[in-house]
Amino acid sequence: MTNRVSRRNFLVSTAALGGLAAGSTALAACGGSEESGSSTTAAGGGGAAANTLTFDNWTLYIDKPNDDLFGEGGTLAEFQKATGIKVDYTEGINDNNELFAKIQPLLSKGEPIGSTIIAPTFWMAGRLLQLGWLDQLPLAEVPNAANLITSLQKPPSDPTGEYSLPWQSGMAGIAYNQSVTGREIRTVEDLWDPAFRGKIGMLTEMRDTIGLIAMSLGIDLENPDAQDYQPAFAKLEEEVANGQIRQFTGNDYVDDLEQGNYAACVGWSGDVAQLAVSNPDIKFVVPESGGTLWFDTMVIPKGASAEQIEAAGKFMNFVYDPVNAARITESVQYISPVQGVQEELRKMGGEAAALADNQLLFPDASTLASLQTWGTLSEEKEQQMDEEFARISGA
Amino acid sequence: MTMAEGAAPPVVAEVRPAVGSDRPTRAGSGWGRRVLTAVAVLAYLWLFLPILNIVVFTFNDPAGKYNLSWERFTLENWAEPFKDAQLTEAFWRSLVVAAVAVAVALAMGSLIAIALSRYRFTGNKVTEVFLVLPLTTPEIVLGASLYQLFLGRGVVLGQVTVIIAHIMFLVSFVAMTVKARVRGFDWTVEDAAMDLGARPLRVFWKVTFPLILPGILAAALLSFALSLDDYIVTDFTRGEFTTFPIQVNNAFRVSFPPQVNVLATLILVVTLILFTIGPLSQRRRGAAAG
Amino acid sequence: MVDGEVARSVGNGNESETTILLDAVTKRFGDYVAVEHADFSIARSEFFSMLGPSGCGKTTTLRMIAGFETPTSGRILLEGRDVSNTPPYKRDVNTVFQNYALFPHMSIFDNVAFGLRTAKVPAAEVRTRVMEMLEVVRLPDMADRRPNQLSGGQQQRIALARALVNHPAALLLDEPLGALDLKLRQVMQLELKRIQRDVGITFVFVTHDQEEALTMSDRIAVMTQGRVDQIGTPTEIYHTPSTPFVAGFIGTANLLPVTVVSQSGDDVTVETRLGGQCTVSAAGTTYAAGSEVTLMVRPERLVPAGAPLHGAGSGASIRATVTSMVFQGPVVRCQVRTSAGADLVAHLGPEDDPGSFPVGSEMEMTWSHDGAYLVPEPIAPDEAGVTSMEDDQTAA
Amino acid sequence: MAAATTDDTGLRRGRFAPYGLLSPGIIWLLVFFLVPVVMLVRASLSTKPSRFAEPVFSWDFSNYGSALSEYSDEFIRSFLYAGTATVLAILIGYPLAYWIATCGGRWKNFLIGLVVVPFFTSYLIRTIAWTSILQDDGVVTGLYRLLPWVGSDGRILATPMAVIGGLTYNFISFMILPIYVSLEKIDFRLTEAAADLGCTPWRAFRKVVLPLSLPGIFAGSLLVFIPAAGDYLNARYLGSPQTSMIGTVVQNKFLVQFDYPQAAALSLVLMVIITVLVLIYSKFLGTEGLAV
Repeated sequence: MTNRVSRRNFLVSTAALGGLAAGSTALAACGGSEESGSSTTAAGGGGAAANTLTFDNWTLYIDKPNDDLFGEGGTLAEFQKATGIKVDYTEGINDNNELFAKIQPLLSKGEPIGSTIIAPTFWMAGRLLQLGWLDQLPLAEVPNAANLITSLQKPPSDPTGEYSLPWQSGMAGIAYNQSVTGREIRTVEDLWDPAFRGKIGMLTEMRDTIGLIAMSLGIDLENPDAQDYQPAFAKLEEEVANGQIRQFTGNDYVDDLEQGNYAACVGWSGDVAQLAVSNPDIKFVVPESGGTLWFDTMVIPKGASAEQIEAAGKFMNFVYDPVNAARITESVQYISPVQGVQEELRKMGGEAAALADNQLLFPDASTLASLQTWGTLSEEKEQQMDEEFARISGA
Repeated sequence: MTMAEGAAPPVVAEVRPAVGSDRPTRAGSGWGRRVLTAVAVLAYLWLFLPILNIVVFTFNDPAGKYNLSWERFTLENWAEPFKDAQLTEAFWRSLVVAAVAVAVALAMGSLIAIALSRYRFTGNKVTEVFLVLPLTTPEIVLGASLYQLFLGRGVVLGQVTVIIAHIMFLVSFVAMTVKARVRGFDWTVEDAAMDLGARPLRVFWKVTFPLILPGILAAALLSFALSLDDYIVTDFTRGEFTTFPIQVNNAFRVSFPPQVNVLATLILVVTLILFTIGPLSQRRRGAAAG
Repeated sequence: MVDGEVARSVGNGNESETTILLDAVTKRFGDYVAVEHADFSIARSEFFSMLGPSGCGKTTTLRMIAGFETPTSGRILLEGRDVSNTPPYKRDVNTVFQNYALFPHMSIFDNVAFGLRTAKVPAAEVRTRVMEMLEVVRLPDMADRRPNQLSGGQQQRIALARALVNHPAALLLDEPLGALDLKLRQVMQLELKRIQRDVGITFVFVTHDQEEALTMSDRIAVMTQGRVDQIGTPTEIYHTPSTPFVAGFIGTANLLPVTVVSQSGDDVTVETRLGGQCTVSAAGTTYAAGSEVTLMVRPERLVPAGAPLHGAGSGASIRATVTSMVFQGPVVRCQVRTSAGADLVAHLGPEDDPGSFPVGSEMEMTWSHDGAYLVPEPIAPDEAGVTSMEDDQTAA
Repeated sequence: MAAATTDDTGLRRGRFAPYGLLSPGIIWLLVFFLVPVVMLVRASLSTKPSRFAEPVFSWDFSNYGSALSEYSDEFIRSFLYAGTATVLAILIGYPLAYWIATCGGRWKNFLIGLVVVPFFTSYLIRTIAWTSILQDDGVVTGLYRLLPWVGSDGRILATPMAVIGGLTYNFISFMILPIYVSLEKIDFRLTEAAADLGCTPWRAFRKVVLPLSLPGIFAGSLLVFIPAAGDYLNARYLGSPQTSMIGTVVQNKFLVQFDYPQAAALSLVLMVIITVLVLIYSKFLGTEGLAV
């Protein structure tokens, strides 16, 4: 990878390292011209590192399919065109806990993890921050951060707003296949309808599953340490025990909904938005008792160099530009944290414009009001809830 | 006494007909035989049902991100077998891991097999029992204990640790498989070669190695499959490194593209070719000799 | 070829005629003495056998000559050179293994060519020599076959060809006929003898089958418990065994413990346990009066009193009761028991009129003066009687 | 590569050679198998002061107590499922191996090869393919619902049946191979001899063939039972929360909850139970049959 140096980069770095190159030429005098050539290339490669940004994200979470990230007009290609910084983009995140398990051994020893930006969900970002493993964002490089929608400013997971910026946001609610349920679903209680026994799915994401049930029982999520979630766990356990709940899954509930294995399940807005295009029977609803609002973040784990942090800032600024943000939204169909995306989509016209009116992407004020975002759990409480959830979900 | 009558080789790819294998065999009366054949046919159907499903779905044009419900026929997936970059990279990484791990495990395992079957020495029995342990330890324990080891030593998990782990569980497997093949092997042919003037190295390459080669090849084929397919041990030792099964599992949370089936089918086809070539070349050798 | 240390001063006999010389060779495995002080030479073009029961050390001796074992002490000289510590691949001897040890993955041709190719003999010459050798063993059409497609006898000949094609200074054969059935074994014995005459190479032959050794060998070394008891021609070993073991191991022998009474010239007078006395040839040995020795009478020399004696001069007689009488074709095997409880066996011919001695009857057994031989070592009284009865039965 | 002797009296040249040949592989196993297991034992006796802290070794046996009391259901389920899968594998694998061995003729090698071929496609993809085959709206489930005791809302996925079926399917080649090898060694003229002595074919099978192929059945049983008991992928893809196995718990405790002490205790309990089974096995039948 580092050998693939753009012409521009090559020139810049060669110039910057002119002194060194001269020295190596002198050294190479006895070794022949071939060697001096290779040493220049090596210098160029080293210089390129500063102009490369590594970003580890979730799968299918940016515009352009993953085989074509740098195709014409993609956000990453546009960013490189605009700044000369190449993004080494990977889709290595599949699960917050798994991500944590992988980076913990390194970060706890103060070693860099290899990625400048990673995209943990807000509560995991909060945990990393509490453990002191995050660097401050170079907010000076991110004037577009002013475009951040107000509801996501200074969230409980990052009270000062200096360590994380939202990447995409979404709602957890109820997804259902109307051809299987035969009726509209509006509340969490509807999921416990005996007619749907064995055809109800839950998410392995504890906060969304427990969050929805807790809200249906009138338990608040924003001050979790003050609350007792035992009734929600008890309810979940009861429904698992009587066979109402079929499985706990990740995004693959999408497939179970389509195949008719699920009548309804706890699901995420973005998935259903995409699915509904091809299958109108599949619907998403925020239950009457409320849904959860979550967001994934961009954070910089400790260990990055000043140049890398600066490049990361430039990237964040770039994706906070409503034009670029709209391009990403058009593709991933989650809620954008950037103001002005709706207008940009309208400007794009066609299918993109239709998205601008999609309630799943741009929920109205009353829907937004019914959403809650989890506050930060204490370490002890989180552990206790994780264990309880794992026990009930059979993991 | 000689290799030909040696221990029945317990390895499929190389199962030789026992002496006089074309002797008439009886499967009981006509009725029993018919029932048995019916059961066997059903069993084969059952074995190949998912394989058929995988192959058929390489020709599916899925509506969403999951290639699990039949939509319509297409050849596009075969036009672009490597379309999914992540998957393809993981696929190659798996092949590399398997190649390296199998090569090392073959060398180590075969040496163990030779030592165990041709020498009597103190510790012989203990070694045999010790060798069986990794085979009788659940994969999850192997993975978990290595995870603890690497974590405790501050080793960064990745390709190297995955290869180390694969070698670990393959060494025992290779040793046991080759040993079973070498059981009953007449080591005096080595004496004979040396007696005829061959130096130890020539004895090994001209006599010992060609004779244990079928066992090694069989072990190689099966251990390659084991390594390529391993999920549990790999999951514990991989860190950020993803192999093909891991990638499939992870991607399954968000998508299951037809290319998964295409790559799986490719492995299958290559295996089938190897299986057909193996017996054929053996038959040719036999025919030339007969 | 490399270490040309010549040691002609050691050893006995005509040096230029000696192919292999064992100079006080002892081999121990831990506490176990496999070979104790083996000290003999094997002449050029000789068919030399080492004979003994299993575990007597004959195979170990052979393996030391081949180079698969190193002597614990003593030296082995091959063509006058000390090869005690030379690895097998540097020794100019070749072995025919008990189970042939043909290379199962090679054709017959490649098997036979192995040694020549190892020695980097040019391909054309390899071809002629291998084919010649296949002619010698009379299997020229088998060149393309594989070992497992040959019969046991054919494999045996290929093993011989593979070793002989290298023109070794000596050919070592480790019970090469052991795996063959009786008929084939007899054919192969003659075949081996013929080939040995044709190629004129020294053969060192290991066997536990005394008949095989007697049939084929120029000289035999009889071994027991790691020691060489006697070395001699088949005739010497059969007629003048030097120990009771040799007497019993080679053929069937009736052994009786006796005490020397007196010696006059070549005649020794001995007394049996039953008090009878007889005179035996001393065969050049001097015996002190009163010494305990063993009297040996071969079954074919033992006859009923009154019947014509087998041999010259009258010997002695002994009373016994007939315990069995078995018709075996050329002879009738007659077993009797003396009053001291020793079982003796006599091979009676038609002239001996076996029909006149029913089982249970008392009879007098007798032998001629030269029908008995004195073995200078004593045996225990309970060892008296016929030895190697099984051999006697099977050999007949 | 010193010359080895096959002489019964001793192995002079082989005194050091075997250790030389063994050492690379055995050292590897010592470092990457034995040492880790010892560390696992250590971890199982440790306590973690807080969730993200390093475990501290403290001879804390309570991990074992809680492992057994809290997860007894999962243990029982694991052994029950693995045991059932083993029995099913015998019931399906034995007739198949027997058919190949007796009726295969010169196609034997091909037929036994065919048994292994499916296992060269990824385990995971095979299991996911089963989810596609067994989906609630699919043909197989449709046929299943026609059974008199199954209601119209009956399903196969997310039931113990699916998990056991998956385990049986995924490990059955480890059953068929050893059984086939043991059957191959049998001289079927023995059954003729038995028939000659007045045996019915079934009786001849029970009295002659079955006892002679027992070692294969035993080896196959272990080779199916062990991986099945520790598996968690079948339960994840084909099961429901009520079918979770001990492997699921261990995986989650290690990689999600970071509860190393308890995860280690759970792994070791699993390992000890299986080792006891293996020891019982090898006491009766030796370890030779375990090579597949």
